[in-house]
Amino acid sequence: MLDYITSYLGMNTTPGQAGNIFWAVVYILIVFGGVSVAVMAMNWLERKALAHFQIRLGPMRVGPHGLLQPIADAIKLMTKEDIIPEQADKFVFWIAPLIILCASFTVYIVIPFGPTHAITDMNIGILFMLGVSSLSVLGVVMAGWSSNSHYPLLGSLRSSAQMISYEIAMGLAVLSAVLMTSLNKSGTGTLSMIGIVEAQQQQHIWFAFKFFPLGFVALVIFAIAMVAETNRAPFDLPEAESELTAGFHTEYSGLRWSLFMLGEYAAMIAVSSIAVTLWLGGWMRPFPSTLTGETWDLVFSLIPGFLFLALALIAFIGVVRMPKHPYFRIQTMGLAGFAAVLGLIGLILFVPPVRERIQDIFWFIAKVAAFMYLYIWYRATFPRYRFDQLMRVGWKVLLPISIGVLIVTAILGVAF
Amino acid sequence: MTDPKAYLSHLELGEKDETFLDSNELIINMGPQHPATHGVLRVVLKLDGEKVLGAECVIGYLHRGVEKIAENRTYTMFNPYVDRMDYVAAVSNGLGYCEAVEKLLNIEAPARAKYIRVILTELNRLTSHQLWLGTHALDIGAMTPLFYTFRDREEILKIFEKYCGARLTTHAFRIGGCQYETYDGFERDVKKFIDEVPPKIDEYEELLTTNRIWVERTQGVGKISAADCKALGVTGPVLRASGVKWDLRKAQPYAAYSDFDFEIPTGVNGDTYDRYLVRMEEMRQSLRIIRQAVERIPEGPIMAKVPKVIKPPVGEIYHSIEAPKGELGYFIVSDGSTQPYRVRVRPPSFVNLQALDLMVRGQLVADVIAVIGTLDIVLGEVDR
Amino acid sequence: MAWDSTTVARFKKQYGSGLRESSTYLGQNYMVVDSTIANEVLQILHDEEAFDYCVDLTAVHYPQREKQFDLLWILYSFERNERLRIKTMIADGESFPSSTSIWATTDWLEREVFDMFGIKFDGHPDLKRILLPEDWQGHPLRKDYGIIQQDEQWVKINLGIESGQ
Amino acid sequence: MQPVATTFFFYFLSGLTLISAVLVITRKNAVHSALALILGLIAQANLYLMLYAPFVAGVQIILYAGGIMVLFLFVIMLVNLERTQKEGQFNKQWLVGFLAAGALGVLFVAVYLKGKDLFPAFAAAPVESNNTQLVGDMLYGQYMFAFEIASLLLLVAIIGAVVMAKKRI
Repeated sequence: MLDYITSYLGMNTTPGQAGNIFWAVVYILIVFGGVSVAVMAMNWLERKALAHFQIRLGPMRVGPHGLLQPIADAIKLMTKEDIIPEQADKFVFWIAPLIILCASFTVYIVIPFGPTHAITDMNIGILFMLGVSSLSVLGVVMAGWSSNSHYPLLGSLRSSAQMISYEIAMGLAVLSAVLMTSLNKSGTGTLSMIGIVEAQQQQHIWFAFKFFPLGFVALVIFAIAMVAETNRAPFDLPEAESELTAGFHTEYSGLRWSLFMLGEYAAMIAVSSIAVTLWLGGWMRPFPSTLTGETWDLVFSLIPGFLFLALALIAFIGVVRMPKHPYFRIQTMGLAGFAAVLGLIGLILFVPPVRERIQDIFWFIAKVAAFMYLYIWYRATFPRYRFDQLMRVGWKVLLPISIGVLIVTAILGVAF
Repeated sequence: MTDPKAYLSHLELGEKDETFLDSNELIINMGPQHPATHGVLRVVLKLDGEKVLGAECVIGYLHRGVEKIAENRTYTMFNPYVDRMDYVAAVSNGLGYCEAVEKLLNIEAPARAKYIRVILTELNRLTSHQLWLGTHALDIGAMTPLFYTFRDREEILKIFEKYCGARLTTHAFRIGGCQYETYDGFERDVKKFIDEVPPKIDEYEELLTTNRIWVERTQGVGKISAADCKALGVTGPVLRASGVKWDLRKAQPYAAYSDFDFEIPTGVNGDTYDRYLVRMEEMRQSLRIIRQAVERIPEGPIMAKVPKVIKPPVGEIYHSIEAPKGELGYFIVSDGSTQPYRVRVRPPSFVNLQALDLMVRGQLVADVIAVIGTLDIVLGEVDR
Repeated sequence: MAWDSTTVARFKKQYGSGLRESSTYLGQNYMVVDSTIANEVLQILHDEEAFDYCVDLTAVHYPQREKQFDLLWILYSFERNERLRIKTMIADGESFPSSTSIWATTDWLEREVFDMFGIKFDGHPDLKRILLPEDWQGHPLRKDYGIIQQDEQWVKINLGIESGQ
Repeated sequence: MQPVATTFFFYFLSGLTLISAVLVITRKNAVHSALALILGLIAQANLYLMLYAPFVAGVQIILYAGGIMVLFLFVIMLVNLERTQKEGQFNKQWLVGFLAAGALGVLFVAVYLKGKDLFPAFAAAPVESNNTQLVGDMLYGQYMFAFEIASLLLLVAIIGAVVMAKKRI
């Protein structure tokens, strides 16, 4: 038994491929738990960053700088009354958020956080991701229809049209990246997520910069399409607050509503991961081929630790600047504890074995986080597109460009 | 000019709901509880998919019978009530009413009072436009301008609060002049404000004016021609954005407006984008007026000789001013007693709202939101 | 104070005694015309005298008079930068031709007058209450309608309370 | 990838496919039928996975479950469901249907019995890792002509749909 459990550890592959169920389950728990925590953190960050964009403070009351706000929100949502409209189709109404949640979480099975840090590596990895994430449209359509109300219906009509349209441009952009994998002279191309990153490693270039500006254009197309796919500003028409109140989830409340939110944020992280994997070198550290040598390896592997120490320092400065009033004592202590935890994590990250294992994951997450920040930035800056404009951008701008990119990539690939 | 009959839409509201899935036409009820109807406006939309075939406004949810109240109050007692109509531009309402009664009494406010009135009214125009910009942008999906405009609106409200103790329903003016002399440092505060605010207006514009999504969402949306504006009685920035250079402050100057030098911004296309530009420019022009007024404010009394009991002679008067939303008129009939026999308010929002149907025909649902926003209505004034 | 101008002269010539009065009060011009010719006068003012903007339409109730209502149009001409009030008197229950075909803006204004005073306008495309609920009884801006009076029945049925006061 | 509990999954997925297929024709609510169909399609995709055909499985999910069925739902949502709920579920020709189904069943059994020898008892599992590449090679090699004809056919269908949908071009 113990042998079975440890049999994976020596292997140079993912638990799914090793067929080791124990480690696969552990990985699944870690990844899903991590994603849930990331969603909560994202929730806090979005509110905080958006607030600072808008010269406000954002959540400040629950915990130091509102750090515990997501937890308070979660508790509130869970204890809220769960309303199902009388005229709703109960079964469909009930199952719709679950479909969205399942679709957006299942995607994480193939996301490679590192060469071996993935639940499994599928031969059709990218195809699997696109396929499963396209299932979330079903959840949206079902939610809108089953609510038996005008606004949700309009919202779901909009979102299904929108998601299907942008999936095409997105798929073509992905294809051009997949084509690039097969252009290494060494072998054939691959659809596997790990394989794609490895191809970038072998070719010594992130696909975003390959055949410049082709790869970059494909990345931009994908980055636009993924915002539309996840129904976020400026493409948040399905839930356009000022037009359709809340779109397809107008009639949802409490826990069910929070499942939608969980699904939405999980999907945002998932599509950002695809973008990072396909174009930004996945788990690779920046400049893997220009800044080579042991010194640089060491420098880059120390960055995670220093980053956490810096965060701890910021938190500590926050502790010092807390008002010295008995009322704030608990908050101050909490923030100090938080700073201590951050510092401890930073110190642990300096330990060589941990450092080696963790830095892939760190770089991957850092790149995803950049995309998440973009999401927030868009939301603070852009007004909302109108539906016909959205369709025009999707079909008349993104689609032709992505077809062009695909064709030129193929030609260049044959030529070189 | 086209046939005015073409503007009149009357949807059959009695259609059965169950058929809507079957047919292409669907009737949707926007409001009275809707985040983008700026209060309790209910718009019944007839849609073909997302295209609007017609819109009918159902109003009156906020009706308080202001005109009836006026008949049962004395002239002075009615003064605070007018603030409750267009509550985001309460000072303008008060100015219109006080000037109308003064005209009826055939008295004139002293010069200093007139200047104070101009300063406060123009500041109020800024708050109104800022509120409009924030909510309009929010309706179109841009969240951030709302917070920027509210930050700067706050400064004006602070001046109001220092001047008369109230922020929103100020009751700033009295019949015959002003109740309060300016507080110490009033001029300094106002000057500081007008020095600080132009870069902030640039900041709003930076976020929106050249933003491609904003331009696409507003250009060509809710177009209305000058002829249609006149036929529908639409006034204010909406009329000016259609290319009519008409502003009551210039056309029939009241208060001290004839003393100041300012431009009337006009648009060309009469679409939502032009109305946006016109209002942005109006903010700058207001600042210009305020600057001149603060620099030239004369010394002297602030209250004319007004009898203790206001009993205007028998007669009728119509007086209108350029409120932030358009022509705000008061028609007052006096029977010689202490109470007005009849007060009729000509609310700009009410008349402008009538153009909604014409402006949204053939547009999309999302444009209805933009058009309601660009009309800049206040339901307190629509329903009175 | 009497008021004279080319416009007035023209109407005087055309209608004679139909034009009851033309005066200026506090610098504001108004004409009182017979209710039978009022609509024609409005039409001419719009078509030929360039009063292209109907600022307001309202009514005043004088219960003691035989013709109880003053109907008032406040007009404005962009071209001439001039305001003009047209006033006519009609009796209770009498209807008046709608001017929506002259100025589209009078659509809602007429509805409001109907709502508040109960004056009917013939030819109005959709004359119904605008501010008050559709099945409300009474017209509140008439002088015989007390300030705390309300449609008790409507309040009871629709709001479920005994009285709104 | 080592197969795990193959037999169980095979029967489980087959059962799921059959049950959802029955639900598709017995549900009165068209939306429920469509949802059952989606379930069936996903179960089928998993059967493909068990056959070491991950590419076909992925395409099945993207195209059928994620694309075509969403359009189905789209259309169904816009029609009046209340009328269909009142109408009779099966029409009177059940006898014909029964006979046709019986004949088809007999045909299947006959093919199975007669042609048993044609299939090898145990097919060597293809290497999973290059399944997708093999599909690509075949489509663009051996079956190039058929593939291009199919795409041409689809193009014709698209143009036809556009012509029919748009009154004025």
